[in-house]
Amino acid sequence: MTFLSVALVALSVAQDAEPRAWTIQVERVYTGTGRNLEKGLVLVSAGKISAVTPGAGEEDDRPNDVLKAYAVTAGLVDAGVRVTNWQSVEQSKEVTPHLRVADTLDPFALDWDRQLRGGVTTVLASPVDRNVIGGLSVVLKTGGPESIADRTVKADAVLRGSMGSEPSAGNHPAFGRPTDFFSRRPTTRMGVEWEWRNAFFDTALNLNEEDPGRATLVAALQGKLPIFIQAWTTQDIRTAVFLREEVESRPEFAAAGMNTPRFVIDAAAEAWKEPQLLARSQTPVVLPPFPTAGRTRENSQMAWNVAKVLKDAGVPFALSSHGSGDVEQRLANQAGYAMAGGLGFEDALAAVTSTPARLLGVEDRVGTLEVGKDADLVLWSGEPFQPGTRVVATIVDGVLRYEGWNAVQGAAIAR
Amino acid sequence: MHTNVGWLALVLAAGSAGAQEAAMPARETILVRAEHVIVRPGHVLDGAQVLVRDGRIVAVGTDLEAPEGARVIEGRWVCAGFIDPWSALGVGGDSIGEANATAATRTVDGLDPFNLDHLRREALRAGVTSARVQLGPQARIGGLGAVVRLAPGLAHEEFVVSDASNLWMTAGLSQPTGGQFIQASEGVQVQGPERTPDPFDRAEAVDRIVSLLQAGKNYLIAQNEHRHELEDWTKKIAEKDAELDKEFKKAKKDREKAQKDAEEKGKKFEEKKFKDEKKPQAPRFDEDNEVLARAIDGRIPLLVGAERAAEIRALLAGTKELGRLRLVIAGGSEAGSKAAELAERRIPVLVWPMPLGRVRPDELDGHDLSLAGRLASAGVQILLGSGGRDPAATRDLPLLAGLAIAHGLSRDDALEAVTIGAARALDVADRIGSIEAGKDADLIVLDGPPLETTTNVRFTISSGRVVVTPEN
Amino acid sequence: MTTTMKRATCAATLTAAFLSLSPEARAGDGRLAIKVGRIVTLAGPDIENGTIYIEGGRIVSVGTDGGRWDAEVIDHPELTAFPGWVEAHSTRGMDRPNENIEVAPFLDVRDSIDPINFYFEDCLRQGVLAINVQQGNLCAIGGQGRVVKPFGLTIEDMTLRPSSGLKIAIARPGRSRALQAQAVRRAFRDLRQHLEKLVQDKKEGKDTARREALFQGRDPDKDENKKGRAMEGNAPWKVANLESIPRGEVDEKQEPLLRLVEGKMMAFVACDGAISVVQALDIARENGFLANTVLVLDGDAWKAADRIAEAGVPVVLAPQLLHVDRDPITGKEVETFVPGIFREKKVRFALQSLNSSAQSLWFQAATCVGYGIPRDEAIAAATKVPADILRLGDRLGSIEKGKDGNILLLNGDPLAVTTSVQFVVLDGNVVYDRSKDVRVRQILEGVEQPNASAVDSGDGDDVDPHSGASKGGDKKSGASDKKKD
Amino acid sequence: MLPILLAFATATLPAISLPADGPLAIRAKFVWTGGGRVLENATVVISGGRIQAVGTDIAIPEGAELIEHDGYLTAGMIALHGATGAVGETQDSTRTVMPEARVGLALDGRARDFGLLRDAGITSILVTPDASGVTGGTSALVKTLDGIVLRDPAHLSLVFSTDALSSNREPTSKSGALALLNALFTEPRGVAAEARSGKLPCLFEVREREDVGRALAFAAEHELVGTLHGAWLSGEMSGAIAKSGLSVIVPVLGVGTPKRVLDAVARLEKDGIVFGFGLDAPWNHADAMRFSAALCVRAGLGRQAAWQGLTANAAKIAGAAARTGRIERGLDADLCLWSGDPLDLASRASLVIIGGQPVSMNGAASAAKESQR
Repeated sequence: MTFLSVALVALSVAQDAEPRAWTIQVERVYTGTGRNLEKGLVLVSAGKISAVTPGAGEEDDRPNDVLKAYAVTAGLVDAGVRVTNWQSVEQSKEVTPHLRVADTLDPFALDWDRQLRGGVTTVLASPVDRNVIGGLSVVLKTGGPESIADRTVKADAVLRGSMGSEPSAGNHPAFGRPTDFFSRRPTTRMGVEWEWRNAFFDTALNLNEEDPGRATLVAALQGKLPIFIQAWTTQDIRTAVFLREEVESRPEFAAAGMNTPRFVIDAAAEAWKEPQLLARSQTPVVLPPFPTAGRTRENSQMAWNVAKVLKDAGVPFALSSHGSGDVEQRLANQAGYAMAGGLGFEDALAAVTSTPARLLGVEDRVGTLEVGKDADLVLWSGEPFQPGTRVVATIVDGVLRYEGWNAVQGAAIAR
Repeated sequence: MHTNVGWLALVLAAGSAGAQEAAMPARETILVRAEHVIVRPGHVLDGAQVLVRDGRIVAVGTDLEAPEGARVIEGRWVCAGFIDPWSALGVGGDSIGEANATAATRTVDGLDPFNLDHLRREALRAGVTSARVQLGPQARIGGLGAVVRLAPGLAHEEFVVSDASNLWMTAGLSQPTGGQFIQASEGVQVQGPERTPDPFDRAEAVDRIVSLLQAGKNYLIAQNEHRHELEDWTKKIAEKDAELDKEFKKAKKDREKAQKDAEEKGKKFEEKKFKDEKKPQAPRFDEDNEVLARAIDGRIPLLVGAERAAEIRALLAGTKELGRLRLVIAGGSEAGSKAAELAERRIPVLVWPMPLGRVRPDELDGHDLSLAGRLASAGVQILLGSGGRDPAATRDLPLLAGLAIAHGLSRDDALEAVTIGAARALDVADRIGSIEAGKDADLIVLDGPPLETTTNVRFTISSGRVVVTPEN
Repeated sequence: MTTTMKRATCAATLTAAFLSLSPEARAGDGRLAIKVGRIVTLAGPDIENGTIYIEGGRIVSVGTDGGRWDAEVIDHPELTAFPGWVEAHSTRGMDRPNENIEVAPFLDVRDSIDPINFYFEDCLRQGVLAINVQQGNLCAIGGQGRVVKPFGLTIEDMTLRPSSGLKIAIARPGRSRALQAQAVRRAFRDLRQHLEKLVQDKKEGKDTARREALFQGRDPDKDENKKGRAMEGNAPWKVANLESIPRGEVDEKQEPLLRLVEGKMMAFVACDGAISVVQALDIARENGFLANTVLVLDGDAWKAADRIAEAGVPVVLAPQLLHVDRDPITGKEVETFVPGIFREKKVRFALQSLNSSAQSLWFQAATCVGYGIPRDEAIAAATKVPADILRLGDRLGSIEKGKDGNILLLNGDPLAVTTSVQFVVLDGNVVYDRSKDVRVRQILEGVEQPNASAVDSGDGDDVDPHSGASKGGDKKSGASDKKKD
Repeated sequence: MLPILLAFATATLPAISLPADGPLAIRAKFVWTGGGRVLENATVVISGGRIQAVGTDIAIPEGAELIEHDGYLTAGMIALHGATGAVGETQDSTRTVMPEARVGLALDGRARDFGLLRDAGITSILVTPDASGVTGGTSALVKTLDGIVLRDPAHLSLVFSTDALSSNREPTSKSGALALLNALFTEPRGVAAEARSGKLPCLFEVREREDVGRALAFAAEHELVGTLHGAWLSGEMSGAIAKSGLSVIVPVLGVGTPKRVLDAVARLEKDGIVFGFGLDAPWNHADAMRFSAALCVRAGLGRQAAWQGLTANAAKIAGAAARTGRIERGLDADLCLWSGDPLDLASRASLVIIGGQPVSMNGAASAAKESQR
């Protein structure tokens, strides 16, 4: 049907690879720096934001291509995207710190387009949580050349691992002759936790010289490399925090100069139960998608006011959709749900842009709408994060990577 | 929110969504001039023309002039559009996977004109204009097949050439798998038999087919009998009525007499009620037997997928007495041994000339590209099809035919197999399959002889619409 | 179809608490004045600082006039009054949505609806005040649905309209549409043969039908049963001399189907794709019930929008408003915004809410606005249109004199994510007060309840109509781990 | 000298009984040299198993037997991927890294399957290790007659597709597989060292475009040369491939292959990438390779490009361009006489010559039919 072909036209628009000079003309500019504009212009050139000025652009005489929308924000940043293909995690060992998830990514996968449609321009891609220490995650743009290397914002950005039952799920003791390695992997929460401690101590006491992952663990323990630990439930959150405090306090680590690890709790659904613990230990968290009926994975319970609770307790937090392609689960909607839970708009905006950017150490390039930063921009049809508002265009590094197509008015975005 | 809406209305360029149907080329009056017009295989007119109007071929000759305003198409070779008698293009993937159909299940209920247009266009560009599609090609019973046109966006009547072209069954064993060579295209889930059938399964499958046919036969007989009984009954009733009117007095006397006799004999008098004679009961309606009966009666052909010699032998034996049954064997990898009987009983074989490799040891021997040639030279009528599983395969029917030719089938036999031969076997020869006045205008214009891989289709005309031109 | 006691009980405890929080609920005489900052009537312009009077469960006036002494007054200048949302089709709220009898027009969801099901509680919480509960799609011809209110202890309390329509499915998992269409057609042919046999037997003076009727517990001599009636409706096929048959002698298994063919009952025909739509419309025409047909769409059914428009039947859209296709050539995903198609083809469409507690009809309407459907049309698709489709247009869908006294009191724009239902007035009674809603606190603030697990994981009613399989409460978050393309 | 008119030759091989090294002349209507040249009514002189002369005005040497062919004469085709003669012997499933393994040693040169290849006009085949491990060892190029070895080892096989992965042994992940491959080249020994030095080309087994990307990056990092096999859409990355200098083996394109894939092959030609065709015999029919080429030609690939992919360029990719693949003085006499246009599937190899020896004339009968038509 030509219906599709029309939609295709819209897609093909998103194919031009050259960064263009844009003038973006909106009713609202939400910079994420607290300084917002009514009726403003955002100018883009050479893939960077070149100016943010008030004005309606009528008198504007630049040769730029003009895009009009209701609002513009910085491109969204999702610090919790799961790479859901099983070939992304090396299960022949349960601790594989040195393996790079970047090597497993498919630049042609459809997930990138889905993220672009949702306004997400930067993600932290992490392996499936089948390993205790899964490896090195990568921060990359969702739109760009069809090569992971060319899209990477920060290689080896964080060390990714998991607490809880997921790394031990499916493993089994061997009765008689073991048939595969699943029989020598941890089968309990405590086994998982022990693997962590074991890896840390071996590194501190230098018992793993041969281990290709040692260098990575050293960097992590010295705090040069943030450690993202998945921990859905209170007990796992506590375990993670206590593990860190143990590393900070034990002399072995001090002696080796490896007592300053930086932890980030990922998928902390039950963070609302012990905000003080997180506040006290200054542990930032990444929240999982909001469940629609209370409980979510690991049978944890996530209250809709969790974001507000953390905000009030002064715990830095980011929201995440875990990379869902579903319309109602997209990151923008997660921000909306957080607002439904009592969070203010500016805080919601920060939780999907500047905060995750900071947690990933890429705040110098993305996360806010400021002159000199990457031209990663999202154009909205209305007030961002409202279900009645959609992403009408996504720009990555100055390239229009997604142009929404409107069933009713044709092009969703005016030029 | 209100402001947003106002803004939307204000700012959004009101370019229409343009959700119109793909523009289907209109029917035209067309005069096709060609160096060679293949009316039907073996009958070629040189320097001839074909006149098309209102979707029909109105004239074929060597001295036709273009009427006023007619579109003129020049070409070297012209022949009827190819028919793929064993295709999956046009029927929904769910139907292709169907495993529980009955004789009365209609493929036409599973047609999908909404998807795979890109494959239709490719097939048209290769010269294939129509195809027989079949629900449940892997199932024991696939029900009624249908012949459809491949041009996208046709209205139902034009899309469907025949909504009951045949009855389909398989004799237990699925087609040979082709290794990497067959790629089932997206959205098509083909479910063959859950396990590789053993010889007993095959025998059982053939028995099932034969007994089904028997049931259909009995049903047919019962129906005919019932028709006669009914006639007799109505006649009898009519007579009695007449008699009663005519001889009312006599009847009255008789009655009184009978009454008296009864009283004398001290018996209870019983009135004779001839009208109570039961009206003969019609045999219970059974939709499946209805269809089987039609097949037994030769009103629709019965296509049976059978590969192994044992199945074919059993099938031929089991259907001997069914004189009017029009059997077609599909697959027939090992039909060679029965070629003589097939030829003698005029049972066509629908061959799948697929270059299959050695996937299972027995397959290479079973499936051989020379099959078509061998059967043809033994006098068996040959049809060629693309296998009925992968919608994309229909495009390559001409190439498969080419392989059959390379391995011994004559070009004319091959061409017949994919045009008029297929049309005859599927009871659509009155509409498609050859270039004759009165038939639907499904024809192709080529830059070389048909079925040569290096020949290109320049124009494809489907029911009077030019659906392929060198430009598009 | 029996209720599973375990869940019923733990449900009961909670619902009991739920009822007790609204004493007004039993103020039956219900003379009520609702004074609010804004009234969204959906029947003309919004009214600022207006008052709605409800008497005897009906709206008697809507306007800006001052107080009335004789009515109990709810005064919330900070709130907005909004008519209840209407769910045109739902397979939830039942003990089990499917019965594994292929042709069962004689079934009635009445026997399966569970008044204390959490689904209805959620509906109230989300402001959905009328739900057309239909059985699931695991059938050829399923049972009769029923339009209910999300409040009431018995099904009779809840019922707005009994036997609202038959479920017909032209799609069944693990079965091709062709085979399914065959099954549906067979059902109608059986009906016809049954009727013809009745007539024939009557001619031959058999009384089997009569005996069967008695056996089924119908008295064929009761007056309404005694009189025969010639076949009505406009089916292309007719059974002659049907008037010779006392209606009471028509088999109860066939009777609802006869009513459908005679145009006295609606059909909700489930189509999981464009192919099914073609079959659905054909079958409806063949049996003369096109005029009382509603298509419940899913999958790529929108591709048959032209045929639907031509047939002029209304549709209920799948909860997923964006249909994602793979472009056959590039392999890229192509999103199609389904409501946009039907709007353009001028087909009346109603929205269906997602199977979740959080994203209800308001969310669907909002999404439509996001994709460019004018706000009033988007809202109508979840209020007026479904009300009309369910033949309840005179009672629901707007705040107008004479309509049912169903009012939502919202703390903001009806389509804003930050807005929530503060009070629900149903038939003039306040039946919901968010400030006392236990489960809201639990979901919003994580206040654990003793039977929390039952509340959260026990969404046994949360059923996908297509598979009949139960999606647990964690389905949505599970979706985020969907396998990569 | 008595001319043997092929058209009337009987279908049995002894009909033309030549001493393997006795001079033989073939005069054909069309001669495709494989160098892109097409000669009309040209003659090819063979002796000692090699081609002595090619041309339109060649004096037929004394005592040479002459074959007149009213059709096409081409070099024999070369199948670039398969396991003929070594079925089930091309991978040790318990070991995923076995670079030193040599398929050439597992080969049965007299396997019946070679006959099927000869009959189809295929005179050499590249027998390759299975892709079910990280590396299955080295490939070998052999003739389809008596297992005559043209090149062994021909390539070192390196697997970048998910075929190398398994759920219950290392590696289970792409990253794990890559780690193993990197380990192979950190301090390369044996064949790895040869590959590193550029002496031994590599056979990069890929499937998806992402695999191609990973393989190209790997080749660049370790400065490896060779060829990519298995990716349907490799043509869509022809830009990057052209930069890398690698060649491409197009996997078998079956009935119904998507247009997109065929277009991708055409792009290989446009961007000047050397490519050949794989066959994966015996799992695929010997005619499948010519079928693939024919599909591409119908979709717009140049006729000569397609044919060179089946012969000359295939020889290049297999590292035997100096021995076979073209009709040129000094090369092995691996030839094929066709009943008609070799790219028309309806025509057939009517006489196949390997090393100067006629090895198959199964097509003679149908050739006769053709010429009478």
